[in-house]
Amino acid sequence: MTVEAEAEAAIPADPHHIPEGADYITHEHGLKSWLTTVDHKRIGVMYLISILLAFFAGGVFALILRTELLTPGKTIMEADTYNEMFTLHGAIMVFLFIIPSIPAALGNFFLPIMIGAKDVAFPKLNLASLYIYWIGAIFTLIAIVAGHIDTGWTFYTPYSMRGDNSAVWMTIGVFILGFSSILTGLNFIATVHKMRSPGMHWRRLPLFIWGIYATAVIQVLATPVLAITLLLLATEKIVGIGIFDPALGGDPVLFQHFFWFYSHPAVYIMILPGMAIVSEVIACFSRRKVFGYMFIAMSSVALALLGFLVWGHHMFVSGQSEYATMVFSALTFLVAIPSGVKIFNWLATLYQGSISLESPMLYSLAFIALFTIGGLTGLFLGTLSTDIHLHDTYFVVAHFHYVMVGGTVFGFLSGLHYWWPKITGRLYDERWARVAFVLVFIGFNVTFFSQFILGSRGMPRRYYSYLDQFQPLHMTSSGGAYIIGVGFVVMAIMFAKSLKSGAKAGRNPWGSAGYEWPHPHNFAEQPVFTRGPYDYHLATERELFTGTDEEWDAHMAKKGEA
Amino acid sequence: MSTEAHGDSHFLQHHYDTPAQQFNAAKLGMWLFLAQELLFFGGLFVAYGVFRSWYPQAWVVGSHLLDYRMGALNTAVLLLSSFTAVMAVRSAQTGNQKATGNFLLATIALAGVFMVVKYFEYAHKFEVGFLPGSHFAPHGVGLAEIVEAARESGVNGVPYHLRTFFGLYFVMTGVHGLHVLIGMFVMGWMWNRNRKGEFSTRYSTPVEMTALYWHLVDIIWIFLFPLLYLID
Amino acid sequence: MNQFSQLPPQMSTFAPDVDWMYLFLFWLSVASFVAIVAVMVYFVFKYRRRPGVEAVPTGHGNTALELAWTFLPLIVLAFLFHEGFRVYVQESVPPENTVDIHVTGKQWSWEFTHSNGITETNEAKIPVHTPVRLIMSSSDVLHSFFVPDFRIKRDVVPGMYTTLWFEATALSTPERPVRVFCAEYCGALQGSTNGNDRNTNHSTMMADLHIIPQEEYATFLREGGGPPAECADAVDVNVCWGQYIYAHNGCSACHEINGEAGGHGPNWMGVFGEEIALEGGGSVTADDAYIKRSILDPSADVVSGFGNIMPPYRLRDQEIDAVIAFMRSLNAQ
Amino acid sequence: MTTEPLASHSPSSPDDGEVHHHVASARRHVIVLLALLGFTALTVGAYTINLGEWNLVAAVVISTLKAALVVWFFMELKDDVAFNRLVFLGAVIFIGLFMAYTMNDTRHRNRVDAYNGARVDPRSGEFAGGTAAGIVAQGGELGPLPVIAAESDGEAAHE
Repeated sequence: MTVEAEAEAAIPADPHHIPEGADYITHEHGLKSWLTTVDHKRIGVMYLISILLAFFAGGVFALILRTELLTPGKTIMEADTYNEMFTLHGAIMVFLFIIPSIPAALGNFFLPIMIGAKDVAFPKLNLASLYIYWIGAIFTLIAIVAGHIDTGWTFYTPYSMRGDNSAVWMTIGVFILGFSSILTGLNFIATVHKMRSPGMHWRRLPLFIWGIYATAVIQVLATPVLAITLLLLATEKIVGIGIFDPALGGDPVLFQHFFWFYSHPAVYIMILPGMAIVSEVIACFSRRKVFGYMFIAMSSVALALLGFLVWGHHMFVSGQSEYATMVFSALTFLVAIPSGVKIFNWLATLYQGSISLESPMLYSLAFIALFTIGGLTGLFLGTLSTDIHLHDTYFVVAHFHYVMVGGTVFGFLSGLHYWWPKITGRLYDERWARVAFVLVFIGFNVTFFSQFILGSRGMPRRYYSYLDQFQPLHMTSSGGAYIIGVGFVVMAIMFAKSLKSGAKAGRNPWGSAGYEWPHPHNFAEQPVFTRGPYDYHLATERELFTGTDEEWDAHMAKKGEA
Repeated sequence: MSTEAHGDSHFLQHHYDTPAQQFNAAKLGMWLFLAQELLFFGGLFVAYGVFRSWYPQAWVVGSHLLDYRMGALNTAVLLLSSFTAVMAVRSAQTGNQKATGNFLLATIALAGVFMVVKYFEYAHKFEVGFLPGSHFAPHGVGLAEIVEAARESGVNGVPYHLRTFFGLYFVMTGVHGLHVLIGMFVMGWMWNRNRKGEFSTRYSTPVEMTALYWHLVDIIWIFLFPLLYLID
Repeated sequence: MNQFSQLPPQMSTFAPDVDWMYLFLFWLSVASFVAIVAVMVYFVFKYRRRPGVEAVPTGHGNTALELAWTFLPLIVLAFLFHEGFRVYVQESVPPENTVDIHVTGKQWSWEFTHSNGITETNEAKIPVHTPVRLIMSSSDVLHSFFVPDFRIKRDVVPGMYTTLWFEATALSTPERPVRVFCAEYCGALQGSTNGNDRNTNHSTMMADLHIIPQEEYATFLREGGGPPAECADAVDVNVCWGQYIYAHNGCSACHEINGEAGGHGPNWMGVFGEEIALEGGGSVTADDAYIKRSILDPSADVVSGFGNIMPPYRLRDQEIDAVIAFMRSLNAQ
Repeated sequence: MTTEPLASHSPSSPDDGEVHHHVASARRHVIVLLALLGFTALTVGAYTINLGEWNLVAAVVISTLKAALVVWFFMELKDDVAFNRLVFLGAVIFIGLFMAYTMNDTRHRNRVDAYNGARVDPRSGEFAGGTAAGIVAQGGELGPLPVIAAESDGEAAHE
């Protein structure tokens, strides 16, 4: 053995090396190669599958709920079963789907690529986060199977002090899921700070990265408070330490402070990544750098920080002091500013662009319209006099679904359609994608706009039964939910067909100037960035070419002839 | 991509270019982790603040039921352990493998002393019924202690919310104690890695990160001690 | 305007102010939404991708424009905060000389105790054109006292008192009382089978406020309540009154009166005067004294086979006598 | 920095990709330790001489100083990059926010309306429903001092 060979052998194989001609999916085979991988792309894909499963489960619960609400009184189940169903719908959608959705799945896949890094800063920790997520999910499943968890996803005391111990299982599950979120956020911050390639300075950072970065800040600073809250809750339930339970001299309103100190910023964990995707997609499909780049980037950071100051608006009628209510109301309005800045800048980006309307762009434009409704109805809830009437009614339900579904889920779908060819290497059927979009868009508005009207008429939320006068609107809402369901089935079939028999995608099917596109996987060599991610006028013809490599060769050959 | 750096730096992971990049990333990651630890404990301090302001008498009497001499002893022990931890880091940075191991062992030993003192404190409280919340049932010596503590603090009666004080006392010191145990475990691991010669002047990152964590555990106690033991 | 905005009828002095704010926000939102979507659709159409037409590079943005749309909305937002807070302060500070009513929320009923000591369950007499203050607490979990017609809401929290005040502006009719909802989730009995009835779970935890003339309320405070008007012609007023209490005070949620098994509490038919076994051993005769005790302090002697789930009910002696008369009448059937 | 002489800088160039520690002298660490122990003694001393209201302030100020010493010297934030300092400071600020806003509520719950948030109905002296039965039974926040005669029974039962 030569000295060189010996030295070679001593170095462990580079887990990031992908041989020529293979891709990240095919270069290794078998379940074990996936479960032990530290490749951020594979981890991202595993997250993607996991959250889609959670989304499916949460969606099924939603349809069951809407079916029950077709008629007042019993339709298909008893009151206590209904209460379990909406608890599971909320908890699964919030903790298992929407919080990890964009950051952990798409963020993991694209963050290192977009900044020219080989991987995130701590790849093993990244894999550990995924396992922690799975363990948390298992505990949540135990809670579902073990019994009767009907506290709502907010676990308000003293109601959560009663009943069996399945609430403790759920609490432990969410506690564990929280650490997955914290570690992912920590990893991303370190990655953005320390792993950027030369030329990738802060003013060139793709807006997707800015959004994920702002999200990560909240994940690290807010989630531990959820952890301690749940720890105290579980301790209270098992031992009775007397902090939240009034029967022991504790304060149930204090629990709400603890809970919302995390859960309000968590709303921004959910929405900021959606906004980040919209910024990418709008730039790509307008062929234009995002207008007011720095303002959009800074508005993400501003939202992340302001998100910490307004949690008390969930407690305007809780019995907290009037003084606190005043301060929280005033601060709440400030949140409207950065949200508005984003919307205005997106509109300005469209101006003088070259706009095409493929499915990712449709979802992003729908995001703008729906998020506008979500944001404007937020004004009703920030304004004290109207909030008193609308608090805890269907108006609130509609408002947050407009933000979380019309916003985050539409943003997520936009990103999923946009990056699908990059992740899977295949194209999907654009016509069916548009059919699914139209169904989901119409179904969504039918479902939730009727809930605004229900709420302003005084229909409280979390109601199993209701007065007869509300029935027409409830039936409309349920009808809309079924349309959404059909839309998602169409979309699932469309994506499944793409996986099975979709045409091979080129390197850059949308002709984007983004950094993540022109290379088959991560950058083969460490890149030196010389232009911004949206500088279409500086990108080369090769970078923007939408076809496959073979088509490019043919294209060049033709050019040579000419 | 400096392949020559990879050649003789087995500690350098493949996705990093230089040892400095790897070190800086690790350090930032650790500080972020400590930030979340702070927020985690922060919640407990908020609960403490709320109930102390609501039930001042319970807090004064409760504090008098804790032995401040034991608390002070433990404070000194933890401060000393922070010193040995920082000396372990220094030894690792200067390549003194033997001293690194010894200082790590000293830190573990001091952490052990802390836990033993804690054990005696807990044992006494369990004995006399100073238990959290719904289990609060002082008897025997405990009753006499309460009478004495109430007299010392000028409170005329037994505050109902003593149980809340002990609820928070056990949660705060318990969560802190758990962190001490985890710290002992991690330092034992570091001691073993040091014994195997994994650290050098070029690479002592894990020891440094462990020490950062240990200092944070110390800082939490620096606040817990006066807030729990020293209330008048 | 109101039918367009879908708000409930205005029954309190707060309602016009709240509705004004609601409609202001509504039209502000409509205008903003239409403007944003119109601009978006116009741009999408005008700058649609056409061969040979390239996008114009963005350049360095426009700082003046950015600052304008960052700070100009602040003016509107400050106005919104101010108006909302102004009304909120009115709602928070009751005037002097209110009529006070104590409200207790419990799973799943509302108890109203008037200043004469009379307690009404799931319904309450409220004087019109009079500032009324509710002093509220809960005996178990969180509830929220929500009256859409008054535009008021406040959580009812165990372990502390919260208050609400309002002034009703019109009389209610028996057909359409002012409805109270519980707006804070408070659960349902596990394995509940009669979730469609009143007062068995969060969604049916309702009460009716009867807005009556001031003189009528004054009479009520002075002379107290007797059997309901519908029992005036009954053969046995007490039995009728007892049945009324059974139906309106939440007894029917758990107690059947048909002699069949089922329900969360003992069946009332044929129970009076019987020797019944108790949970944890022993037995007792279900006489007047036992029935009274089990209404006022249900956890004292729980009937064997049933959980200790019944909350105490604050009924007056005459009302308890009526309930006993009703139970006795069930034996005769 | 006045502490500069205590630290020895690594002489090699900063951009060779290697880690360059500021290895502090053992003497500095000893001085910091002694300061920390001194502050602890001071805290205990302040406790034994009663400062009344100022006890809490003294305890928190001294603790903060001690924590600052640990963070600045032992954890070497002194020589660390600005962003790591920001991370630490940010965490502390957010704890402060959390505490300030929460206590803004809990300390002011009955300012606007005397009834609002009061744990005891001031007119009837009655405790709000759902509170510990024990508080009601004992007639208030303070129960009677226990009778010491029970002591011997308790001891016997325990041994």
